[in-house]
Amino acid sequence: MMAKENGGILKWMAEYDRRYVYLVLFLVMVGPLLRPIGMPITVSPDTVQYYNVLQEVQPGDKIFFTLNTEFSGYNEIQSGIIATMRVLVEKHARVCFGVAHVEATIIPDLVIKAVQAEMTANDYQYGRDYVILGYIMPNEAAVAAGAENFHGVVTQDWLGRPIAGTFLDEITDWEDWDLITDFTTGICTGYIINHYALRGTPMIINCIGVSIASEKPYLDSGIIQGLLQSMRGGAELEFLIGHPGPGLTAMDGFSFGHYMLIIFILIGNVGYFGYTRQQQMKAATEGSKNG
Amino acid sequence: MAALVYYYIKTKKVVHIRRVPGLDAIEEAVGRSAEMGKPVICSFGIGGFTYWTLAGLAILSHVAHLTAKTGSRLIVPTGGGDQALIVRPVAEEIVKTAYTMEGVEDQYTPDDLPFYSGQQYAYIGGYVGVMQRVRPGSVIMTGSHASEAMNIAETSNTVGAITITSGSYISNVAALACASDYILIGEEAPAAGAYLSDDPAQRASIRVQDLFKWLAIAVMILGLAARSLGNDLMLRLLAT
Amino acid sequence: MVDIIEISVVAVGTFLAMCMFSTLYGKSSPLYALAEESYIGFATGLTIIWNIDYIWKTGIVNIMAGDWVLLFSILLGAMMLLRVHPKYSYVARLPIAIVLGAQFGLSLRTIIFTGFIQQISATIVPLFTGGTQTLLYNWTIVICVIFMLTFFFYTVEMEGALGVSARFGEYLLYIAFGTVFAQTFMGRIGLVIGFLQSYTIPDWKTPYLLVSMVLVLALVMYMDRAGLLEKLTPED
Amino acid sequence: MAEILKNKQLQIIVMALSFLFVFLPYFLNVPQLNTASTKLVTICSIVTAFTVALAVIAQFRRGMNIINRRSRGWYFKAYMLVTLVLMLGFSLMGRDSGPYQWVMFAVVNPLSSVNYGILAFYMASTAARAFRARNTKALMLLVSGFIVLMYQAPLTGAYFTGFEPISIYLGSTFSMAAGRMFLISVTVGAIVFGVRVILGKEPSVLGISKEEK
Repeated sequence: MMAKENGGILKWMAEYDRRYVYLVLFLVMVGPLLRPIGMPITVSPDTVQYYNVLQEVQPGDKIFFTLNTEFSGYNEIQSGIIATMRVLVEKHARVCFGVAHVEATIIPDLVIKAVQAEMTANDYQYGRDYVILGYIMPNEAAVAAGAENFHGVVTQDWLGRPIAGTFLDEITDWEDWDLITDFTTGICTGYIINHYALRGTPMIINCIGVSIASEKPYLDSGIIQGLLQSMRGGAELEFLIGHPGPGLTAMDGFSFGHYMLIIFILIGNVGYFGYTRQQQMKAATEGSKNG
Repeated sequence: MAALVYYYIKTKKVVHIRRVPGLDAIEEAVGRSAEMGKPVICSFGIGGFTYWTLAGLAILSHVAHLTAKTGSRLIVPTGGGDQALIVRPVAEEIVKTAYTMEGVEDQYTPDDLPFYSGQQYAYIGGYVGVMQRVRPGSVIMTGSHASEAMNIAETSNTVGAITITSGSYISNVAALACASDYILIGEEAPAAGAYLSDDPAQRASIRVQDLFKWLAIAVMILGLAARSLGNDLMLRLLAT
Repeated sequence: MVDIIEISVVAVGTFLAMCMFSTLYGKSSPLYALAEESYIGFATGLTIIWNIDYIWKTGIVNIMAGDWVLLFSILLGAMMLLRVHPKYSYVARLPIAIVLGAQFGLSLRTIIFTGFIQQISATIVPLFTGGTQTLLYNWTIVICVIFMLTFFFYTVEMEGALGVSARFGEYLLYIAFGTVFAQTFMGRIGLVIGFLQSYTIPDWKTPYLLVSMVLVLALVMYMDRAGLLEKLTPED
Repeated sequence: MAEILKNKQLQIIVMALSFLFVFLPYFLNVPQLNTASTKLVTICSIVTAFTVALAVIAQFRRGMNIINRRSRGWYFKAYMLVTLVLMLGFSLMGRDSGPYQWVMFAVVNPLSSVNYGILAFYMASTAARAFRARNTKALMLLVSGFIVLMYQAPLTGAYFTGFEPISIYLGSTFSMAAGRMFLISVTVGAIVFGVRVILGKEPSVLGISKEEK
């Protein structure tokens, strides 16, 4: 191996090509998808708190199902989105999809397909039980105006059909929603917190890993009532409702991805202390000798 | 709060702002780039006129003065968001003014402020592409950057540039703290911008912000003390 | 039976995705440019469609229903477009002033509560009553918030007690950064695994994913070795 | 008319009035005032939707410049402009079927996913390269990161139950407190910045260049 000739394995561990990291990480994530193993999972208190809020939903409750995510974010939190929708349908809640990113306009269709069996079993009809509004939150002004005068901002659904005659006739402002379930990579979630949750509309959030530390203060201060965290939170919720889906099937690759990162860090530190630090000290002593 | 800002602006008393260590790192990075004869890349973010973008623009002005003095080439990638278009003319004006004030207006090249569209990921494609081609000595990425900051910082390290960044939200800061040679954490960037600028309003703002952080700490400590004695007066006051 | 349309979606999708992944090779390539420009073109078109849709539904439909005041939004919107006109860009200042003023009104009237007052009151927690775990959590939160805040003072020199407090706050911050880095990494690999799931489930999709990966990698390495990368990659 | 629209003082007054007309009704709770204020906010939401066109105009202009200059790879820009126009056409043919849906599933979704997914690889190579226990701060970052990573991975999270309480403690205290501290300081910064703009101390925000001050 190249490393043996000029400085040994420790030098390689300190300075190996980062593309090894990319390739190995890719393989350990795709491998378990081809040959699933099935890992156990524990449920965190935050997920239980989120689940408990969903359990209090009553038949006929009006749910504002807001998608604050690009399509890429959907890959990470689709398990939480689908599991939440499944519970809402089993509770006979009435669901209104609203979107804050143009790429997410296609997600409601995917969610409905994923829970089609439950919706058919519960005789869900478009307009009466669920409505898809499309891109209604392009900016903070649109969120604030919708909170104060819903029909002043929203007049048609995502395919241009009037919303008059749907269950949204019962919505005037922020007070008329029984719960907001927000699925987010960031985008307009802060605006929904400021213009709905701050005024008292109950709200729970399923966020990507990046946003956990930013959303936790709102959970801890009681402004929102539940926080489901990233793909792992979605897998835990699937486990709680007893309906495995994309979250649980991803947990194998999830585990191996984490372990690969830990191994890379260990390799890096062994290389650092075993080689790089020695070189730095050698350079320092030579420098002081010549100095 | 508005009254406090107005008071400080009107008092004409120049507010003292401590020198943020990040500025020494920036000056060292530009100096080393000049020694190596390599260009400097400096960006101020992809947002519109926000608190963070203005901090990035103030630091851009400082870097432009340094590169004008040292004769290094300065490249300023712009774009990345719908609002970025409105900020771009101001960035052009800042760099041009810096080169004029240093007496080397002829070295100012508008083409070195490329606009990589209003799309975040097209902006990265352009930013990464120019880094891979020109192999800069240093990359100074402050202001309103979002998740693209990680792509840029890692590519900057790949091409061997000194990487100085700032993060405006915690998960970006955590990742950039590892990926960069130096990071301005949270509000160090706006504070650095105010330190560099002669604008009394910016300096007054930093003063007011410090006062409100002192107020937050004081209210917390008083509230905790009162609550420990069984009195929740502070909580009731805050709830009104 | 999988129809031809669905196969074309998977074949094109995996190929373009691997072209985008080729940036990990470390050099820009025409395949990356193809993926990037495809995304910019179609995504920009998408942005135009849905913003026009919003203007239509919220503006035009309401105006046609008799809400004449909203005519101002169309007028001010048109004025805003002159922002890019070299000679008449000053016309856009009026709509910018109105929108900025309203924007600050919307944010300043709410963030003072959600981002300041309620965060302070949520930190005023019982420190001497409650179970062991609650007390441990409460003391840690109080100490962290107060000492971390002292790290962010800029109009006083960091000396004496404040200097010690700021340095202690910085150590607490780095513990938080380790936690946040791990949470962020969890999110990012969840994203990749979710993407890979859409091209490995059901099984018939998997060959397209693996073939695209090998094909793109081979093409990029060939172009690199043949010195074609620089020649074929667009200049920016 | 041009002089009026250029007048800086007028612009700051308009901005301040717009600010007050949205800020005050929220606290006064006068129904008529609330209705009028919400109407202004609705107007602003529509005007802001127009600004997207600015970025598209700039994109078109930049693309045409590159095409006209015939710089290397100009055909990629031509291809981008064609796809942009194609998407507009497809949407007219229907958004819940046909070519529009094909493009969403074959192009936009995978590329959007990869754009953000690549960050997992960058973070991994950053961690592999930079996570060194060089000093106490770096060691503390490494230890807390290691514990949370071990808990997050379901296998170790389930079998090594010691990681769970510590990881949940770190997430609910240290990172929550850091998130709260960032929130407090950013909120104060944003409010003070807003006050500066309303007082007319940030003309560049309004597109007024320095000479006009």
